[in-house]
Amino acid sequence: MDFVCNFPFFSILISLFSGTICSVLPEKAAKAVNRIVIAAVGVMSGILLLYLLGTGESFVYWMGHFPAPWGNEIRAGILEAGMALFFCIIMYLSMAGGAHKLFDEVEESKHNLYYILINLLLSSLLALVYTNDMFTAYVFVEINTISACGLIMIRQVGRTIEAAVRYMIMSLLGSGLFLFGLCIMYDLTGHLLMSNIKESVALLIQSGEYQIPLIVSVALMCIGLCIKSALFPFHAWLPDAYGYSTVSSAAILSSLVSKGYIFLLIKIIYRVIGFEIFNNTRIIDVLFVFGLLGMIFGSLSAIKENDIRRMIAYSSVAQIGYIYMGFGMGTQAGMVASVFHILSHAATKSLLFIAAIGLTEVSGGSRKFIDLTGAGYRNKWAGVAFTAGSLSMVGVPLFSGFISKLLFAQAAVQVEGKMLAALIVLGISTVLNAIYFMKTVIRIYATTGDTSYPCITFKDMKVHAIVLLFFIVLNIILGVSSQPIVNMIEQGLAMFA
Amino acid sequence: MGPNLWINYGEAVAAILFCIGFTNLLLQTNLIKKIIGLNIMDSAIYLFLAEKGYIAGRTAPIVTDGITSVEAYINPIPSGLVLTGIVVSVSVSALMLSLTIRLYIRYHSLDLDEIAAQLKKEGR
Amino acid sequence: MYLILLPILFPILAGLCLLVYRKEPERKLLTAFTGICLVITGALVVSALTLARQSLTLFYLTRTLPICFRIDEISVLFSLLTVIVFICAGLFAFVYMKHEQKEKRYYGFYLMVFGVLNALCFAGNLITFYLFFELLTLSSLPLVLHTGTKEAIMAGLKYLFYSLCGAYASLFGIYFLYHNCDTLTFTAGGVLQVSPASPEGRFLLLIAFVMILGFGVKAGMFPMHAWLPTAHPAAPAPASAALSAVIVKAGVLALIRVIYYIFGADFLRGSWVQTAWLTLALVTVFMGSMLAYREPVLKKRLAYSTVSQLSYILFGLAVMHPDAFTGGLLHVLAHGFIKGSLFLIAGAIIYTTGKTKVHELRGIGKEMPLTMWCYTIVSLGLIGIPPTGGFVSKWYLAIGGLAGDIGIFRYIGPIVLLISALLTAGYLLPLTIQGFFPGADYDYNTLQKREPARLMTIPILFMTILSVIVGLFPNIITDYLTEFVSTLL
Amino acid sequence: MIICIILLPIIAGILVPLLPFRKRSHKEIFLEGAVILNSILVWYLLLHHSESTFLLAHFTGDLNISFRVDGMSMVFAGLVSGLWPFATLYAFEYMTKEKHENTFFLFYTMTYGVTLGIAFAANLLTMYFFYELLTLVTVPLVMHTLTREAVLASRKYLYYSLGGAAFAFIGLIMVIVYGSTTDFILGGVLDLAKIGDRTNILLLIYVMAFMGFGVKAAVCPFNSWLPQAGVAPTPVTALLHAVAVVKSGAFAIIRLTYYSFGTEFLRGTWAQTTVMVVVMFTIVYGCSRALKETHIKRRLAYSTISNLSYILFGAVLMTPLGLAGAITHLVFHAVMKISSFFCAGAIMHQTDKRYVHELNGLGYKMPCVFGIFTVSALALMGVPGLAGFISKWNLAQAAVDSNNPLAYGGVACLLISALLTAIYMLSIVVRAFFPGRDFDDSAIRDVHDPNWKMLLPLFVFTVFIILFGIHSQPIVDFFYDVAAGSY
Repeated sequence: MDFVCNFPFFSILISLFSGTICSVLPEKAAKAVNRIVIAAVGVMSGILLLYLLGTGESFVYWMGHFPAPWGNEIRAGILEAGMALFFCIIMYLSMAGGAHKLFDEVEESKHNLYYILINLLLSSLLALVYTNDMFTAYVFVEINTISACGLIMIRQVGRTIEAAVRYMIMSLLGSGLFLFGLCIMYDLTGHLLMSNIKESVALLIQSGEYQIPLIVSVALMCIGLCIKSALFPFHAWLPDAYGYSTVSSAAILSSLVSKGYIFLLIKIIYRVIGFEIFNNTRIIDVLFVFGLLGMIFGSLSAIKENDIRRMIAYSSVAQIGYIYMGFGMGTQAGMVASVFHILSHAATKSLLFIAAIGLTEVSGGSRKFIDLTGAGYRNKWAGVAFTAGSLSMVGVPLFSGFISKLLFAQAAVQVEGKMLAALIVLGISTVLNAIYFMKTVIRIYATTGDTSYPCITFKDMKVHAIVLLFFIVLNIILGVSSQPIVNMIEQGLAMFA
Repeated sequence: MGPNLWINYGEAVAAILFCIGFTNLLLQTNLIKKIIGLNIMDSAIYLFLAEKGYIAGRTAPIVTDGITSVEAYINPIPSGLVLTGIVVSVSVSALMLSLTIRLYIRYHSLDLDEIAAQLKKEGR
Repeated sequence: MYLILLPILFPILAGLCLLVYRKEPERKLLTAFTGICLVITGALVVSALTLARQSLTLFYLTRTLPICFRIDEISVLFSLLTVIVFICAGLFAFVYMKHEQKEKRYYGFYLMVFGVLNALCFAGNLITFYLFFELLTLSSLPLVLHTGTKEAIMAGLKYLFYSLCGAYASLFGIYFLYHNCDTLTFTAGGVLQVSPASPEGRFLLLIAFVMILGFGVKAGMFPMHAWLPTAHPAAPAPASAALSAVIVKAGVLALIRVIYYIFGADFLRGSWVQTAWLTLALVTVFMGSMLAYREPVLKKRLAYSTVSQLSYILFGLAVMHPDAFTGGLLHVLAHGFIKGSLFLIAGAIIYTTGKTKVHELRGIGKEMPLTMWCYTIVSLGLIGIPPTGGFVSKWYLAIGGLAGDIGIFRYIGPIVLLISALLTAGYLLPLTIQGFFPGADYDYNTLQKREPARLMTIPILFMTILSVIVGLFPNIITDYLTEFVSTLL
Repeated sequence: MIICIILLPIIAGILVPLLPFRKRSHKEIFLEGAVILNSILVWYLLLHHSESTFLLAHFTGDLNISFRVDGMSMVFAGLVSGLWPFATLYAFEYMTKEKHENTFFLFYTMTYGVTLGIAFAANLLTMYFFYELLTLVTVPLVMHTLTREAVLASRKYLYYSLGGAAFAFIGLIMVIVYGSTTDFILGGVLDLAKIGDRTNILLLIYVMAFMGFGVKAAVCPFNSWLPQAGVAPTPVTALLHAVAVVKSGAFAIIRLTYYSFGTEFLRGTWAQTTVMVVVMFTIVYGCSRALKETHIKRRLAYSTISNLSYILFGAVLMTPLGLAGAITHLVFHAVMKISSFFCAGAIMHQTDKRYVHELNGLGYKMPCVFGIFTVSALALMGVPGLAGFISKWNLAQAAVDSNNPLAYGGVACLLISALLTAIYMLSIVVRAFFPGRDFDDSAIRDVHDPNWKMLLPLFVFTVFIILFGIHSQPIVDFFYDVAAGSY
């Protein structure tokens, strides 16, 4: 047992405690702590990742001194570590990028609270990523929900509170279903640790009894997580929640929170139910269909949208659809594509949100397209970044979006029945993406526009610009040297089994 | 199926309660009622767990007058889960209620649709 | 050998020089220049005719598309006609064009058309022919457009549209011919080795029909004749003379070349294509003269008559019998001269009196007797009254039609020809009659002698005489024709 | 070598706004120098090319970005590099009247590199990559004037191109999965063993991909972006929307058909019939729209639409002859159309007249321009002795040779469109030279021919039009060799 193996536990713990510490610290210090924690966790996950790549096998970490099946466990594989690292990067960048906006969006007294919530969120995400225990997962899902809700409503305007309420309701429904499914599962198997559940599920399948309850519980858990990760048609809460909360919140929520649930779902599929068993249920077909629908309708409502941030929010509905389509294919390749898309979408979407804020603040704070005309000239960095993000979304080569499209399509071709549908919908949704993103891009470069708005140069917003730069670089790294990452994902998934 | 239903009537009841709570949470427009629905839903689940954990003729897993044999007590884990779950649901309901209060202060209404309508009027 | 190029290149280059020359030179110089060019070209053509039956391959458009020239009897016939008509019309134009503007342009294109026509006569294979066929359309377009009035431009575009339709239809055919023949060089008796019965043979029959229609457009054959009556009147008189005397003959030439030199008469004889062709020709003959009969405007009337007369020739070709063929060729000459002079006369009348409608021209014979005498003579020729050219040609056509094995058309053909001859009389002679016998109520006080200028009358006279000569001594031509016609059929 | 050829223009373009040019002439010299140098390099490469494939970078899996010089790329690259210097020269003069040149020349020059990238791409992925890139670098050129019209046009252009690319992408996937490799190999790379009974799906995908690339080649019904894109400055419309961009669409389709899917696989299938019908329809449709259009550039754009479909018609015959015909028209039409576009541009530049009915009598004021315009018009009509005739001849011969009844109909379409071409082109010429009887040229008294920068390219193109028309043998033979795969 190397020392490194403690890192997952440490990272969860420090982010949890630093949260509580933040509440007593002065605002500046809180900010610093927050950043440091995120960075530290990131570093730790990085080291862990390297370590795991070295050993090439996952390990299980006891919480307390009870072995399975009684004790609570943490499990770390390449995928977990990679996810953690990635989440940290995105979160750090989003925080840094949205920091300057925080002050005029959130009232002074609430700043500490903000950092607390962020830390809580991080810890819960990490827990979701690492945990090996279903009930722990549930608990952290709830914590995640609460902190996310806090992040939404931290900006005290009617819209956000209402959005928060809606978000709460939906996710409570989701977690309720999840919990119920979990209970049934526990009832069937008598275990809470993923690995144990898996064994007994396998036995159940062999024995051929309790099929219906098993399916029911799986279905309940899937639906629960689908609701929480805003799969169409459960996306009603999403645009408001992402559209009106503070920019960092929006970025983090859209790129991390929903992804956390999805990652949990992946873990469940692989580590609880077992990939093959899951694929033999009809559930994947349902996921597939709703994925496709999401891809189409998300984009359609994005096209109708007249508010840049809501548009981006809707586009994440479509992107989530992509991911679930990948699940629905029920092949290793499809799963790899989905996981990669989780990464690329997280990178791109947060980039878009951060860039969008850069654009809106040179347009008198308005997010209506009409005011954004020519914003690309007034804030060059944001303009370029937004363009890059859009291109990635549309799937232009060199950007991450292209790779995920490539992977999805390649995966789709291997599935007889679903190939044509998947390919055609891919094509159509690309067209739709092109329509609304390019509309925006052209809009922001359309004319020099209303010059009454101030121009922002590099000097005025160093941090913001640099963050954007990092995002773009990240995006391009994902897009160009995707091969190692894909390999890593494959290894990680292999470790799950 | 039928006989099973009669044997585990407790679970059946739990499931029905869960559905009631679920629909309330989903369909009620009044926030308070929603929250009530939420609580019904959660408690239904706890009931379910309790039912599962209960073994006829045994007592709660609290060591009384020195009997330490496992046979004397019911399975403790579900109870533990229920306790955890209760904690969670309490905190969640608290959060929901606080949100409700804020909304009520702003809009003098508990009806979500009405609030949404007012928000549209604000148009921000 | 390259002498053959001179009559083609010289006028074209001369025309180009005129066109690119920036400012309008004063009239005398211009006319002098043009006149000289015309004469020289004529001389060149005649000299070129000495090298009959020699072919010159100039260069290759692509590996398999040679541009080559060759002179045979047909070329001789047509090029002579071209030369005479062009020189006459040219001389006539020197006076006539006074009251038109932009003469330089007119003469320029006039010369170019001349050159192109020569090239057309000398063309040695279908590609070359097609090349100059297109160029003919394009270079003669400005002549139609020349007056620049609204209707002139519309007429010009109509002309363009129809001609190109025809040209492209025939190009369509050429594509397939090229695929099925190993060469497109004009050789008497055809180059096509396919039997009409075989499947591709049947397809090629269709192609043949398409090409007949296509080239028939230029020859004003029904159903694509409508451009003629619009284009001729729109053009200045000398131009329309050239048009209807020579340029439309290009269509005839094309059909001769395609049918007799590429497909070969035997390929088509007795096929449905021949039947269809005959039908169209006869319909056109009748319809043309009918329309002419009902047409009040003189030039238009003449144009319609051109339509019908050309179809005489086409009928002669369609029969595919030596006599008919000879008749057709004779009629080419006869009609060329006659129609040329007729249009010039019309031009002269317009030039002097400015009247265009027939019924306005009462007593015109008293005013310009010489012109009207010529008119009468050539009209008689066109009707086909001995001893004028028209008679001989129609005679040959008729006996050819009777002799040819063309089923029922053996009888229909000659009858239609006769009827239309009567109609011809009907639409041409009234002018003579009311021209010379204006009637009692015509007051002779207003009448004054206004014979047009000499440069106008001489060409008219000359062509009239020629038309009569064709009628008097047809043997010169027939003897020349017969033995090579036998090679074709 | 190839890399530097592709990068040089891009870098040069990027340098334009960065370098501090004291005088405009300096910038012109710099740009022209760069472009000419690049063209020289290209030609050098073409003449001394090696068969070897140059691998730039590995992409996911076995996909990679790599370049090679083969027959098709020789043709396309040679064409582009031949035209570009002249177009640039022309652009210098034209852009004197337009605003912010720097951005213009930045993208204008970058496009050169990207187009070459398409030409030299050795596999489908690389081509797709540069294809997308081409869209992106040309959009700023379309919206250069920043008028509402231009913005709308560029928006439409983007939607269409990206959408098309999306469907072409599916074809790419198919080739990746069912092909033995993605490299371009004449005769196709599909692996029939892998395909098994999925032939129909593949055909469907081929049709989709065809339409996808066809968007750039303005195949009906995806052609409406092209006329709208005419709002761009003329050098763009002429070089990009008559040559580089649209031709790259056709080029891509040729690559897809002959080098990826393979004619063996496609010939005689319903897929071939479908695309051929579409193409034939486009041929006629484009011409008839051009006939109705009164805006000069848009009319030319519509004519481009139909002419592009000539190329595609040759391509979808799926015989070596057809490919040869397609290539011939690809090159010849480029020269003809660019010269006619430049004439239109010259007219707009000198007189600010944009509509056909405004051109009365200009023929005498700008004889050179209109003379050249006439020549190009005749060439487009396919008058023998000019370039157009040869390419049409090759196409028609290929069609006749293919023994495909539908192709015969295609020949008819060619001729119909030739007729319409004659009308819409010559009606301009007639207006210019025959303004009508009582036309007073007081309004256009001081109109005159543009200066040498504009005329030189025009003259050069005209010379080539006539040269190709009269002595096309060597180049056409080369095309046939390319089509036969001997390069």
